[in-house]
Amino acid sequence: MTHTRTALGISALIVAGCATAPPPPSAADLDRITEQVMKASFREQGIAKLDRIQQDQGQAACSSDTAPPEAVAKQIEAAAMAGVKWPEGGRYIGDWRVGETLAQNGRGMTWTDAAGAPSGGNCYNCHQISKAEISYGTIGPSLYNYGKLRGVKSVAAPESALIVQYTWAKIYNSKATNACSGMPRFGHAGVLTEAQMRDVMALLLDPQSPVNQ
Amino acid sequence: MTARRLAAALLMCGVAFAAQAQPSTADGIARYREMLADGNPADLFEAKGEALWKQKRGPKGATLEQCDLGKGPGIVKGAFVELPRWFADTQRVQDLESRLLTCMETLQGLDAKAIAETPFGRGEQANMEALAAYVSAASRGMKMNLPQAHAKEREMFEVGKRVFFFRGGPYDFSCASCHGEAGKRIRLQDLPDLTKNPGDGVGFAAWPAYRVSSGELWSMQRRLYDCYRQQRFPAPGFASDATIALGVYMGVNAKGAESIAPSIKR
Amino acid sequence: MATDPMRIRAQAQGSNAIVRVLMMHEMETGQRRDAAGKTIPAWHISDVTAQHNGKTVLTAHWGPAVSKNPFLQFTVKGAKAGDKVVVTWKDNRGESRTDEAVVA
Amino acid sequence: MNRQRRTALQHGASLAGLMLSLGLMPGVARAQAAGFNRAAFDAKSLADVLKAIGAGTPAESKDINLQAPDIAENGAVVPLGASTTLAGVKRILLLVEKNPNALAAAFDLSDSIDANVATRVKMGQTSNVYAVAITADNKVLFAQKEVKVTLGGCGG
Repeated sequence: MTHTRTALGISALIVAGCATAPPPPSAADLDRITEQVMKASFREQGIAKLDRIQQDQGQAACSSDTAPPEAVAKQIEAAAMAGVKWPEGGRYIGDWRVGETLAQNGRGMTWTDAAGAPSGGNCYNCHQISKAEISYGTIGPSLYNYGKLRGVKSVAAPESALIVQYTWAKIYNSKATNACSGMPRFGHAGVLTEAQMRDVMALLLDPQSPVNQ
Repeated sequence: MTARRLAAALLMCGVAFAAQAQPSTADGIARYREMLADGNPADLFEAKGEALWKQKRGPKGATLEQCDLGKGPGIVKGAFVELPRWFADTQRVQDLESRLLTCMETLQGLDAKAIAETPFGRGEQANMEALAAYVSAASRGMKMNLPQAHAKEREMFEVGKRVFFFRGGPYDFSCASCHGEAGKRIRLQDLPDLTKNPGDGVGFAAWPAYRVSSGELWSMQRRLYDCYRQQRFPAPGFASDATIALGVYMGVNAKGAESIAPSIKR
Repeated sequence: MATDPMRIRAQAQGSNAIVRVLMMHEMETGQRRDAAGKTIPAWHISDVTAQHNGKTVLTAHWGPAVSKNPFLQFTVKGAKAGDKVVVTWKDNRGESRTDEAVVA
Repeated sequence: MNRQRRTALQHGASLAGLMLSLGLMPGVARAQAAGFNRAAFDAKSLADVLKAIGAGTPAESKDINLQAPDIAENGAVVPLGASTTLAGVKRILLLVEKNPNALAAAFDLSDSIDANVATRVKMGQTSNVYAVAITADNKVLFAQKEVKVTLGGCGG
């Protein structure tokens, strides 16, 4: 019955030359409509140009409430790892004091920031890091005692090499270890410079850093 | 039991327990918010909005008293908790601000496009925020109840969900990066999980709000605009479909949550 | 005269009335700079007076450290429902605003 | 303990100085009370005032109740209140030690006003705040408390 009525309705509409009560849009239709809505809704402002909503593969694959298929995730991770730029001369560790300042700093790359203005690391927005800072976020795991818990007694010691390199890769491109990580790709996206990344590394790994006290 | 034994031990050591007891940071923040709740400057904007609603303005010299916010011309109470919704006259799903824009244009003859392009907090945008405070206040204590009967309303929900999860920008953030899980916070600010009903007076049911940090009344449009700034995205247009779709997604998810808007926020 | 009205709530409690006032004002500190680096001059409410049934009962002096859109709470002894409370503020530019409320 | 006490006394002395020098003492300059006292609000810090004057020693008193949060989520709005059941309080002051200008607000109370006032102030950073009550017979009593100002979310 319903079926017949719908069919009749549609033919009547075709005669009338307009369309009401079409079938609900498919998921693919909705994806397409969303794409149009995104395109029509945003405008460039300051340094934030429209290329920022041109998704790369990793962004597109992680833009729903369901994780991408295992194979896609693995591919994203492998590509990210392959693209990690390791620090010049194997110098991974900088000054934890500068790292702490960077961790506190949540500025950079918004449309109210000037072009080329250095960015902060945004770390405390999402992570507990040093014990002294009580205003920390919980979106990411606690990084308090990061180096200590991983047995780092000296950053230069050969047995520390693995965790040092892992941490560098994680900061440079978080997708190298987790395709849909919530953390920005600080090196890959040019948020932090190599020198800044070294300082954040020191904050996490240097046994002298307050993080490891 | 353990706590009592601990207290006794401390007393025996000659240490006054009270002097040692440090209220937790969360308790401290809760107390701070409680102290601010009585005397919310949003009241000032609500009063201003009410005066604007009843004031003859614009080239047509008309009030907004015949504005149809979805429940019929002139009905303000209960309108807020059912927005965004489909409007037949504009053939669009509209949120509170975009609907006010329509009324300012059709009833008062004001230039909607010019208002949409005005920076927040200035000129007619400042009036818009006061009006949003007034309209939302008229539904204070009511439960969010967005309609989903119209196909376009359902479509906007689906689009809004996709916009919510859309990752982009140099930081790879989406709305879901911060608002996709319960019990999380940025620094000390609790983040409501907007993929479901986060509870009475939380998230969508708390905006517009008086922002303590800027001393201004922020509508949901301004809230979203600043979220996107911090997401490192380009700027969403005022009353653009992406922002309205997000409103539908968050509002439908919040069904049954009691509205406390206009509230007070950090 | 400043255009934005105050919100005054005066509630009888026992033999007193608790008065809560919200005022719309920038309360610019004089410490901030604009985009061009120029100091934004201080602009703040400097004087507040409260009257109860025509008699001045409270005078306050404020610096720019009082928050934007200020809140003030005080308690008038011996005030009862129906009494009139009038609050006036004056700022350092000479602008002022007076509003009143009836004790409820 | 000793160090704390010394600090308190130091602050106390500076407060008295601030009030005396700037005509805020009751009875000293009644006539001035009617207007905004520019100099009082221009004082840059308690230390500045301490240097300039050294008269009067206000006492820290349990009878003064200072209402302030332990922690403020935003320094732009910090609720501050002062109350006391002591009789004859004519003036209440609210101060923030580390603000560019220490004095935030001064209240002159008639007999019809309860010694119980509250407002909200800006704080640039974590600091001690003070509530000072001055009685008709020139007793100067105060309470103090540290208010932590936390860093805000996101852009902070």
